[in-house]
Amino acid sequence: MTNSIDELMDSGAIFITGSNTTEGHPVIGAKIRRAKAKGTKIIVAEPRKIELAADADVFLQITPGTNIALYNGMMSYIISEGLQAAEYIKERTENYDELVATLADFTPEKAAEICGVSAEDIKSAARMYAQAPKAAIVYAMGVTQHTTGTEGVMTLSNLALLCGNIGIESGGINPLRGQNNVQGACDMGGLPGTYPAYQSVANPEIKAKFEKAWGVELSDKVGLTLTEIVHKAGHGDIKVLYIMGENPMVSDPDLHHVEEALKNTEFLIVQDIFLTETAQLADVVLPAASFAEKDGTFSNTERRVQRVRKAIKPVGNCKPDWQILMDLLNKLGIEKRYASAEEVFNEITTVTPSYGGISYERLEELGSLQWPCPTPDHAGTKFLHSGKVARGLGLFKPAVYKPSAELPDADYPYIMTTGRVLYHYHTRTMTGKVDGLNKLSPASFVEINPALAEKLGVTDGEMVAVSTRRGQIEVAAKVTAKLKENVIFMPFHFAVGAANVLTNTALDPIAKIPEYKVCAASVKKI
Amino acid sequence: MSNCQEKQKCESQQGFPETLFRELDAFIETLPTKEGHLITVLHKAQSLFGYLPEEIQQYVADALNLPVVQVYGVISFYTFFTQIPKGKNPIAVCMGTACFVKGANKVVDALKQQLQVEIGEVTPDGVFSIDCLRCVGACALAPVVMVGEKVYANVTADQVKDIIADFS
Amino acid sequence: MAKIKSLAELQKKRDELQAVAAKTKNEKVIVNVSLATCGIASGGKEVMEAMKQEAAALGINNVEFTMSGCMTYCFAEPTVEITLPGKEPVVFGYIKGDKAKELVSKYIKSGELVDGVIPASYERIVF
Amino acid sequence: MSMLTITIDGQAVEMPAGSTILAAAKKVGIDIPTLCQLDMEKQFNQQSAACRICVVEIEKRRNLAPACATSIMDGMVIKTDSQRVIEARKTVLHLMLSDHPLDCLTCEKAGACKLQDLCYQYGIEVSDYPGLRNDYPLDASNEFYTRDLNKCVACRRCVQVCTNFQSTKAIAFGDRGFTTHPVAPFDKGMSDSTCVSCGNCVSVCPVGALLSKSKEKFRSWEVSKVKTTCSYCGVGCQMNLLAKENKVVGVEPMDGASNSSLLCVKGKYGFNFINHPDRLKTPLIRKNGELVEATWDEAYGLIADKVKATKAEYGNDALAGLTSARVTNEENYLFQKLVRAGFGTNNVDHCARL
Amino acid sequence: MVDKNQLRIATRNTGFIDPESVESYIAVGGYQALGKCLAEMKPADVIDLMKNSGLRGRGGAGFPTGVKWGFAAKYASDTKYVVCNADEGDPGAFMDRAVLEGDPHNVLEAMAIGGYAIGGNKGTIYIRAEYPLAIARLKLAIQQAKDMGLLGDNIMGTDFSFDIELKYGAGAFVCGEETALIASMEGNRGEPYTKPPFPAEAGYWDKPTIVNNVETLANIPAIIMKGADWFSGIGTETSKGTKVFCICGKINNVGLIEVPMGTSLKTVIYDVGGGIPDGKEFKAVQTGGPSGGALTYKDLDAPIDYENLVARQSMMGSGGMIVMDEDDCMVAVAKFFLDFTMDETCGKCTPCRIGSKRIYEILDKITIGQGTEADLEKLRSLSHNIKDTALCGLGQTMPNPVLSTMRVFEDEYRAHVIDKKCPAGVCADLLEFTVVEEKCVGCTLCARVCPVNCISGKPKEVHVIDQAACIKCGACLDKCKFDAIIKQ
Repeated sequence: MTNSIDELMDSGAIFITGSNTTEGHPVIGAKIRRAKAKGTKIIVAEPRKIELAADADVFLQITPGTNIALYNGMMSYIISEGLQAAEYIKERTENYDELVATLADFTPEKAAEICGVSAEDIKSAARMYAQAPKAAIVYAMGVTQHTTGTEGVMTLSNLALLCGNIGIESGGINPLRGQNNVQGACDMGGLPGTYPAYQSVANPEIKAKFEKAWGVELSDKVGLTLTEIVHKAGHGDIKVLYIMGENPMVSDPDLHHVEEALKNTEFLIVQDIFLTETAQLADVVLPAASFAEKDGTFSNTERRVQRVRKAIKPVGNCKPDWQILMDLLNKLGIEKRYASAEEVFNEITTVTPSYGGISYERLEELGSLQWPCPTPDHAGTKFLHSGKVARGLGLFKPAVYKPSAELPDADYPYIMTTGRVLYHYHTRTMTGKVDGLNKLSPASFVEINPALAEKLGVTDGEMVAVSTRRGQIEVAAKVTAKLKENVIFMPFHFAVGAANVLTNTALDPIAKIPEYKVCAASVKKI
Repeated sequence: MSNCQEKQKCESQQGFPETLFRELDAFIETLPTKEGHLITVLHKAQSLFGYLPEEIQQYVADALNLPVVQVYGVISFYTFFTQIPKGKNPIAVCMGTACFVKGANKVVDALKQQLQVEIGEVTPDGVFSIDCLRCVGACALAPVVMVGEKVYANVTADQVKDIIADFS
Repeated sequence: MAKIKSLAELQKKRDELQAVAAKTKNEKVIVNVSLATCGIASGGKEVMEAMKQEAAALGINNVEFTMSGCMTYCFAEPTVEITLPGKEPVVFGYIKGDKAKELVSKYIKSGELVDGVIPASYERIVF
Repeated sequence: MSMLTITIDGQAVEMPAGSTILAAAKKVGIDIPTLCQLDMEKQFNQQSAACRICVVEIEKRRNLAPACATSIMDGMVIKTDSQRVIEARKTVLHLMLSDHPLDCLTCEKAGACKLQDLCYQYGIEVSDYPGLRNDYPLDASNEFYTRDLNKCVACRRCVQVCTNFQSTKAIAFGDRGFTTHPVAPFDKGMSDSTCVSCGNCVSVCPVGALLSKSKEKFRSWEVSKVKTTCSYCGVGCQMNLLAKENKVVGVEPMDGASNSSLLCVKGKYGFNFINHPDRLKTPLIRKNGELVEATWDEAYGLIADKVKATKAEYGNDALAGLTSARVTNEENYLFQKLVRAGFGTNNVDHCARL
Repeated sequence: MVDKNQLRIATRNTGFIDPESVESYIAVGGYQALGKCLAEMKPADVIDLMKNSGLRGRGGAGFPTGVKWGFAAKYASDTKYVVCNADEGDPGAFMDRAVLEGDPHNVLEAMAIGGYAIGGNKGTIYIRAEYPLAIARLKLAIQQAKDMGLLGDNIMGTDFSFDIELKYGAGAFVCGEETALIASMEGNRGEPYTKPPFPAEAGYWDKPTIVNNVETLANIPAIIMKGADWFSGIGTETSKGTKVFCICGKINNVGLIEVPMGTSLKTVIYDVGGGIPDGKEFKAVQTGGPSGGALTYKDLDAPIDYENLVARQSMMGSGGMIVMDEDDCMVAVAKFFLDFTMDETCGKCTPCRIGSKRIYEILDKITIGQGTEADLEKLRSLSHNIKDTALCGLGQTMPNPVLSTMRVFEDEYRAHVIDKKCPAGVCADLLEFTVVEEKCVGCTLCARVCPVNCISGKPKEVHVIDQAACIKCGACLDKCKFDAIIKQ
């Protein structure tokens, strides 16, 4: 997030798109609703009539995969009405002309046709966003999990820049990170192209810095992304694969393909707290401690670094991940013993500029710090790009709407989209072990519109077969008016009736993110 | 289309005629805002449907975009609102101070005995119900009994039989 | 109805209305029935109706019937105020049964007082 | 903001305008008991001020005033411990206790119950004003908590948190007079409401009216409390883990910058996986197609050998690692260090995108 | 023979003009006061005039109206509200209904004056749904006034605009309390909240709001027209003008009266009210309704004003006066009021929610002969503490009927708890109906009317009442022609 969660409560308008916030990030959802109660305008653009739709001043029930068209339609209207932040654009951005040119003949009416909503609603959403003194954009995987995911984010960034909402309090563009420490995993260099703090592996100076810090020679070749790793493993080109705390056997797209790839890997190491679907395929399984059994830090979606503290001893013979990793590093000849997680953190701060000023001591005292926090006397950063954006001038990078990789046709006439439910988390490794949560959400399902249900002769709770070009599963139908007639929805949490048997592996060319949010499917009564 | 109208596609559970719902919709349309008019709408709904069962509470909640529990909370606070149907001839005894000192409680006892129901209840045949009212503001006529719109003044316990007979 | 556009217009309107009222008072019998909630509950409307009928029956046609709110004599409802031309108004209470007709046939017709007169025990602010 | 000076129990206190008497007293170390006061409400006039336990005496005012909901005025002279105040508080407690079961011996809330603490503090054993008590059936229809309205003191914190902070609005106050109580729609069970089981109401209930269902019985004084960060979504809610005999038995929200004392159903109630019997407790190595238990040394040895051999035979880029968005920063750091420095490749990624 | 004990200001038009005719109101000088304010006075002048008149709120608490208006005028806001509290809740009071039914324009005019004075242009009348006639006449009056340009946009050609809407109560006494009333007007449960902030600062929809009662408003046009000096010349040192009372109960001339402040209770009861019927003895008069207290023969000469009533542990209240005679038991009366408040407490704060129930229970115990002397002490201390701790006016005054009756009629309470007797012969459980042997002629009438057949005896012989079976209905006493049955 460019801004902080609590800043939302002082926003004039919040534009929520591609996020079912009250289920995916319930506490932020609650805060958005509190903002609404305090007078903030709410705009929601989602394929489903999510809970927040009821709080929305404008609700745009868009067809999955058409969000870029929507944002462009809003921008074209803003420009045509002269609602853009002219002064801000002049002083703090560049490439505005290209945006204007790109949107030249893209009217809200055209957007409305593509998105399946009314042009009037697009206009009022645009007005609401542009006229609020401070407006925030909140989004999640509903924007990114498309073949045009990166362009979707850039288009939102264009919208925010157009209205002068980047670099101000209570504005910004704010991705909600799905997992507790996805921010931290990225910050810490869990990415093929960057060391901690997004320092490029291809930069010789950076490489030299890390070689010195770690005492080994390092590669300057950008590594493979997850999907590429899986793909290569499928061809037998990855011999050793070490998977820590992940369950690609449920979370990745086109699971049949994943299973094949993992089985094709010569030596698979899986480190987890349960014997997950993935761990069952491993050659070595390492038992890890849960978050309750170890010390450390997580970085949340608003770049806030907070402590994790040990409440109980590791169960059985398991060990905290950091100890296992330290042991293996030692075995591989990188001799360094850390007496505690804090010692690891201290090493991090020496090579990670944005974390440079953070220490366990300060966290103890302050509760949390938001990076960038370069020095021990720095108070942390509440919102980014204050005064000017990090790169100097805010860059407009216009994109045009492109249809999703797979569109409905005669054989697969419906658009399938996926998402979360409140009561489960990701692949249910944890929530699946909680009785109450399982009772409230016991099994996979597919949501279909009442009219579609009638057409299929299906009633609520009846089993149906959902199929795509990649596979077929049988799940119970949930008949709900939340969806438009040609759209179906499935949660991705469940291993039985797994949505990701069906999803498309098509990737965003830049971020390599799979297009979970749109594929063509058919539904049949069993 | 609002939620409530969607729901109205289905039949009313209690078998209320659809025209009443339409009339309520039309009334809500005339309000300057939805905000702050819950009680106003409940008054209208009760005048249309006679009482406010769960179905109507849910309908009003949806129409005003309010949580139904808030509607219930309001209804259960105010004595004017009733969640059970009244008798065909609702009997209301004023229990203001003037009526009290003039013996309204004896009238109530007589009514209860005569109709064999308690305060707030309806006779099994649905013909009468008894309620106690706070002052109706006609203290000179104490004790006052109202049956529907009809007002009986200076009522004594032995007149109760005749009053009931007027409606039987 | 024409809108009143100034204080002067309002004052003019008042003067006009007062003049009409004064004229009526000199020419007609004015019967004012107390029709607040208790008056109505005590049968005020029936009283007015009975008096109208009786007046018609007796061929008395210079009676103007009006209504008002509570006359404050709750103990004596229904109450009727009768102003004979050129005379002070008199309030009669306890108008039950044939009393209404009696008011017409006696007091209105011939100025003969009937019982139930309630003396005014107040001073009233006018401006 | 202008500063005002007031006198509390003879001590002068300077506070900014808009502060409550409660805050002013706290500043000089004077304890005023509270019950319905909700810390989450930052504005004094949002407090329900319903319980009346925090009343204090203000010079020149006719009635006692609730310290939690009364803002200070310059020159105010306040007494928090006069006979009049003590009597008033005792009366309030007597009244509360008169409509409350005396089952502290078996009540799960014992030891953490505000009413119990206050009665102890003011020396109240039984109510001076016994009378009819409300009688409600126990509502156990929610999966995670029970609702026993017989223990409810009508403080309104549950409704406040559900309405103003959680914004779910599953509950409200119903009825009037003596039977005024929190209700789900139509006064039915919680399972008939829009409740999302976030448990925030349970966390703020000062008495035993709302209690988490628990597999493990524990007394409040038996558990250790450790503050940590929730391990579910990216919000980073702060919470205390309650542990007894090396088991996590409960969770309570803490006031973190991102969660402001709220949690969701997963954070509050999704902790049973920690001590689940299916937890992996020892390393496993595949032998003859089966995963069998092994020692750490065996596992480490096997991995080190295999890594070294693969590097030698196929080159570093035949190795890859997937780190995790679930583990700590320290662990992510060490993992990419392991892949980069130990495996010698940049083939490291994680499922940020999934 | 006309005695002029009454002075009618607030009720000057009721009974005289046709409430359904705006011309009828204009003919008696209606809307002149509003016109005068708009044409000749600045808002501050209006407030000063109100302050100088000494008019105090007639809803009960007696807060100076001009001061209240001054507060609301002080706060800057784009919207301000004038609220007319017509939720007449006091059982036994109906002056607001009488004014609204008899002279609705008077109230509308006063609200517009209030709006002009504070700088607001929205008015709301919160009225009991149980007053259909008043509602109908108000609606008609609002329409008429709008049609004539006396309400609505650009009143009388000026740039002042003022609109009035109606909101209905739904049967909750507590909504007479201004913060509860505002909560109710916003469509919520009528639960009061802690002041400050006062409505004058943040009231209806959090905007500056003045809440004035019907009778208060009904005085205002007259004050504007006749001046502050005229008004402050009426009444007592601290209480100016007149007060409308509804006298009812055991009194001959039940009805509505308006007397200058400072009139003695004796004048009200005997001169205006015509004394007690059936030659019974005057015992007490309850003023202030459930929030007030009982005045007795000791108080007959006291001039009625705000301060004097409070000094006698009663209060002005909205003006209900329930007269009681020797047949009324003061414990039962206190119990009646507590029964009322116990039902009407909103249930928000502990002292009121549980305390009212407990006071009621103790009183009930006393009336059925199970009370003890310790209970009297409990009553006193509980009552004092509830007054001290309750959230709103309702709770703070709820124990008044108990405290005031205990003060004046302690003997009666003691008779209940010590002798187990009800001196007034009201509390059934403490009564005994017995046959006076000397007087009984054995006519059998009593035995025949007894609903539980507990009277036995042969014709022409003395009858006997079986005390164990007797339900104390009093039917035998009423029927006996020989005064042979006594109640004690």
